[in-house]
Amino acid sequence: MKKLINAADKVVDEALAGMAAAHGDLIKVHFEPNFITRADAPVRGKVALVSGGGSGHEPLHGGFVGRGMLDAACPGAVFTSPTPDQILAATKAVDGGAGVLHIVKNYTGDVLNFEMAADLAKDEGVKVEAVIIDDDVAVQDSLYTAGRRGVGGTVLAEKICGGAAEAGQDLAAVAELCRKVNSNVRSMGLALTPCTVPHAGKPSFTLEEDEIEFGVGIHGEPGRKRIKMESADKLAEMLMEPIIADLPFKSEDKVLLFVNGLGGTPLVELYIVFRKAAEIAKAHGLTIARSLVGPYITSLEMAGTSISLLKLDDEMLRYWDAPVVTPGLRWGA
Amino acid sequence: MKKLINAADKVVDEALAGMAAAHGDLIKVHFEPNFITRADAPVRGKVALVSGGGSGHEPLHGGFVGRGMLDAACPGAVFTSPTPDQILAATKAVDGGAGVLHIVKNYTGDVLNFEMAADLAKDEGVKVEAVIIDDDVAVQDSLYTAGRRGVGGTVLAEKICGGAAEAGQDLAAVAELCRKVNSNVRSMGLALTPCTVPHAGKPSFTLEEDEIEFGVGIHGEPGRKRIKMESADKLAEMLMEPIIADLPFKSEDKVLLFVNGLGGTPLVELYIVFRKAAEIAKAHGLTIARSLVGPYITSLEMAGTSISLLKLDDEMLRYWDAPVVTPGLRWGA
Amino acid sequence: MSELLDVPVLTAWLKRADEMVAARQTYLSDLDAAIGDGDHGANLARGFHAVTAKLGTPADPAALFKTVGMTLIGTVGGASGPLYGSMFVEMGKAAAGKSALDAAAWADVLEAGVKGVAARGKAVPGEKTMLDALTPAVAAAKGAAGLSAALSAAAEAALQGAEATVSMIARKGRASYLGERSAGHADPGATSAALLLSALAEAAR
Amino acid sequence: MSELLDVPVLTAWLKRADEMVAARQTYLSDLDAAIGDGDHGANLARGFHAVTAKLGTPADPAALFKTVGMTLIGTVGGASGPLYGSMFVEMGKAAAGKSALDAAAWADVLEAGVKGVAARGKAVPGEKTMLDALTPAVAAAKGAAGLSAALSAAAEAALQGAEATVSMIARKGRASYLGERSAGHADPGATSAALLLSALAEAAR
Ligand SMILES: Nc1ncnc2c1ncn2[C@@H]1O[C@H](COP(=O)(O)OP(=O)(O)O)[C@@H](O)[C@H]1O
Ligand SMILES: Nc1ncnc2c1ncn2[C@@H]1O[C@H](COP(=O)(O)OP(=O)(O)O)[C@@H](O)[C@H]1O
Ligand SMILES: [Mg+2]
Ligand SMILES: [Mg+2]
Ligand SMILES: [Mg+2]
Ligand SMILES: [Mg+2]
Repeated sequence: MKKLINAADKVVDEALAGMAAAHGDLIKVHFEPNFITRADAPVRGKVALVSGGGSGHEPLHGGFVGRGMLDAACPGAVFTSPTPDQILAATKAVDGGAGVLHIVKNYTGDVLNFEMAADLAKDEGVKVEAVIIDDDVAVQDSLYTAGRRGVGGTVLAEKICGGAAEAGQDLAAVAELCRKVNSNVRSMGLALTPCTVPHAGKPSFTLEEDEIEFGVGIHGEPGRKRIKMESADKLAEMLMEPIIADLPFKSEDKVLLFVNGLGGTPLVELYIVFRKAAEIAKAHGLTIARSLVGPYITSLEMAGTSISLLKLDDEMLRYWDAPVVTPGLRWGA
Repeated sequence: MKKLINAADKVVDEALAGMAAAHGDLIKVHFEPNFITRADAPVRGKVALVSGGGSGHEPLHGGFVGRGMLDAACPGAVFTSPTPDQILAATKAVDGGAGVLHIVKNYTGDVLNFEMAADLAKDEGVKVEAVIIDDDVAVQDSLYTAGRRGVGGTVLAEKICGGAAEAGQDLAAVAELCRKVNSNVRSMGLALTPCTVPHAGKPSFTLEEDEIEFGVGIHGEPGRKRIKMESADKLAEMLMEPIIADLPFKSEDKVLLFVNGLGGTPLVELYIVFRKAAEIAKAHGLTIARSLVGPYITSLEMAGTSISLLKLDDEMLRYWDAPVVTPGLRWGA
Repeated sequence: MSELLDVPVLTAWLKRADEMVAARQTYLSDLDAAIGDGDHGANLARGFHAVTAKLGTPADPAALFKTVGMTLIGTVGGASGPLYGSMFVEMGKAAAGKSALDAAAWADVLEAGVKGVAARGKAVPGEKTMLDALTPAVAAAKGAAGLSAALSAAAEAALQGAEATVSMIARKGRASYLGERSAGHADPGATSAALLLSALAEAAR
Repeated sequence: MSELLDVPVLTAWLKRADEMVAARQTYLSDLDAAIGDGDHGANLARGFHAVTAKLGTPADPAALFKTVGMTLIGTVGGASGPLYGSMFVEMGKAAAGKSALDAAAWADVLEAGVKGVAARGKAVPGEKTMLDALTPAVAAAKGAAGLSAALSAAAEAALQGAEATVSMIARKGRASYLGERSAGHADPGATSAALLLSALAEAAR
């Protein structure tokens, strides 16, 4: 395991220090407990958005803190949900009096820690709502599992809800919008290689030269099944098919197509996947109104991709297009 | 070699098709010969910027086409300079009457192909100037080599000159600015892993678990020397030292610090490197006025990083901050 | 051995737990890598290290359990942080007012803790979680006569419970995403739960 | 064998060159991977494939060389595209007006081509480039009596020149970035130049 680190237990703190040094104009980094807020937090009268999760998914979430997106992010240890004290401190730091929305990826650890933090924040008089993102269609029988995981849809929810909060929507409306995004987005991913958590020092699984993990999450865990490697076009089909089958859409719907890199896959390959995914979407009568291509929700250096498809309405479209000024996503200002 | 591709000889064309599908609002992709122009090219009366080089360095250059940066990019085969006909066609397509600046990374192939294209374009009555970027301090005795390579500084030159061209500067002024950026920027990189060119099907070199290539370029080639792996802090020092030694700066100078990812290195590690590089710059009395962190000039899936340091003046600062609207770099609009 | 669990014995327990978790950190993380995300060992090592650092000299078992619970919640993260944290917090509530616990009191306290885990995790036994070690441990503690027997029986039952998770298909936590692929591997949380209860049996010996 | 290089023989040369480059594509790229970027084989394979596809039936050697040069320039890219391209373009200029080339004319034409490479690449022999194969080939061609001898001698000299690059430290092209690490490997461009000249000797046999 060769990594540009100094020590496994310093990875998160030192990366946060680097973020502070690089993006002091946009964000403020707090230590002990660790959280990142936008530089001008709290914004009076604005609903605040807080998210978080394990580190190692960068730019998610810390890179999405800033005007038009998150007010705060809570980074846990690598691939480990943050603790309630981080979330509580972040929640209090960004509450501008209009309440705080917790955007939580559906993993047991994230859900439990955010739940505890929300209870504590409410005890301290902060209005908190939580929305769980669970867009991963790789998880099939959600009755017999912890439910679908939150993956690529999280990025889209954070952006769109950030736009709505910035526009002055109230807590109930932003939370409702977040649920709407979540129920209109579906995602699925695959890994060509494993990744290595610094603490573990070795890859989380091994794959032969002709094997891939299909239906992976973002924590270096094995996927739903191990299959033989296929062409990019075939793999794009295999990801798009269950997504489209699951997403209640009709012909002529406008969609946002998001081809995400898991970390180790170069952009040139992501564009090859995008090309085919767009073709498939069009063949289903969908109009690709917006697109996003790149490593936005990653699994350290894992090679692989995930595809997310979001059915847009005018409200989502408007807030997707709204200005955003964060280290990881920026336009319109 | 597991890659999300369909066939080695379709990689570039299919990725270009993906870029066209994803970014039709910003860019236009032309085939046979292959080149990318901004969607509204040619812009009447504006100096046009054309760059290009082998594919596999994305987002460079195609991802930097758009308002405020490049007018056109010419992608060659993976790691292979484009041919003169591509460059000629791109040059003619974006010439808005105010002349065209070729921004060329200093590799024999790039220089020769751009040179031939410039000669042909001049024959056809287009005003062309070329500036060679050669910022890589890993190349020491430039007398006995093809000269220093163009690496990270290219991104900064393209952004800053794009800003100046957009602001209406004339060809001589934009070319002069480009030379100024080039003479004020120094870069150096290292690789933790090799990368695999699709056509070759195997890594360009092999490294032991405790070895790295120090002083690498961006074409998967071996570096200046092979050394033992070190901590992130030590490696940041080893990169910063020759950069600072070579850059004529004085205390209190404002700099732009750019920590680039070569493709396979996650953002969390780049921030750890940024943190230390910023510390070192500050210890030399430099003020980090601007920063850039991320995979902007890559070597396919190679793990590693390069650091670039640009000494800024007010003109460079102004055009760095100017709006840019490209798939790969975007702010201010 | 003493017939009561008092603050010194409980303190010894947590020190022993810290040592044992540190020694098996890689093992626990490897179990987690197979069916989860490979951090369980690191999570608990971080947590119990913080526990021994923070423990100080609590007034009674209730205060001790509360400190342990809050420290785990504040340092572990992941699923196991809130779960083990809730367990100790609930044990603290159940131990309120007692300066030491006899066998029966300990069984009640443990039961309250395990109920806390089940409530927090919305889980039942058979879903391949720490509950598959903890639930049989409560039953064993209740059925034993005397503290020494209760602690040994609980540790042994937890170990068997953890071993029984190998054949289970996970229904809770991230291992559940693997569906049938989760079978054939011991659950890391059940394994660490058994470890904690053997640490107690050892510390009280 | 014929004592003149005319369009049919030159056409046969380029077909043979295409075959030989295709067969050694991996070898040439491997040489390039060691001290460059590993694309030399793919570059030339693409180029000579395009050449044979585009060649058609040129009127005379000059037209043929020009088509070859322009096609290589338009399809190869990298350093070798403009270099080999310039070589053939210059050969075309030197062959102007001749319907076929005898030994002396060929030596002059080749010399003009090699000067084109040197001018384009601003290189001299000894810098570990294709010139280290091409320059001795010109000398050998000039010194030989008769076309057959000239072609064999040129091919042989090119091969020896390519072999001699192994011990050289590169001063031009991307291999130069390796400094002393470039020694111990044959230069890919010199190797491909030798290959092209053996293809000619074979085709004219
Ligand atoms: N809902 C649940 N109820 C009870 N225990 C659970 C639940 N979900 C997970 N666990 C336990 O947590 C363990 C995983 O802990 P850990 O690896 O530290 O957290 P994470 O899964 O967030 O990485 C599992 O092995 C399991 O025993
Ligand atoms: N300045 C130069 N003059 C002559 N030949 C050169 C020069 N630079 C490079 N070459 C030749 O080009 C070869 C490399 O070609 P190729 O791999 O196709 O291009 P690139 O180096 O751009 O990848 C080298 O082996 C060398 O023989
Ligand atoms: Mg975890
Ligand atoms: Mg090349
Ligand atoms: Mg885990
Ligand atoms: Mg090459």
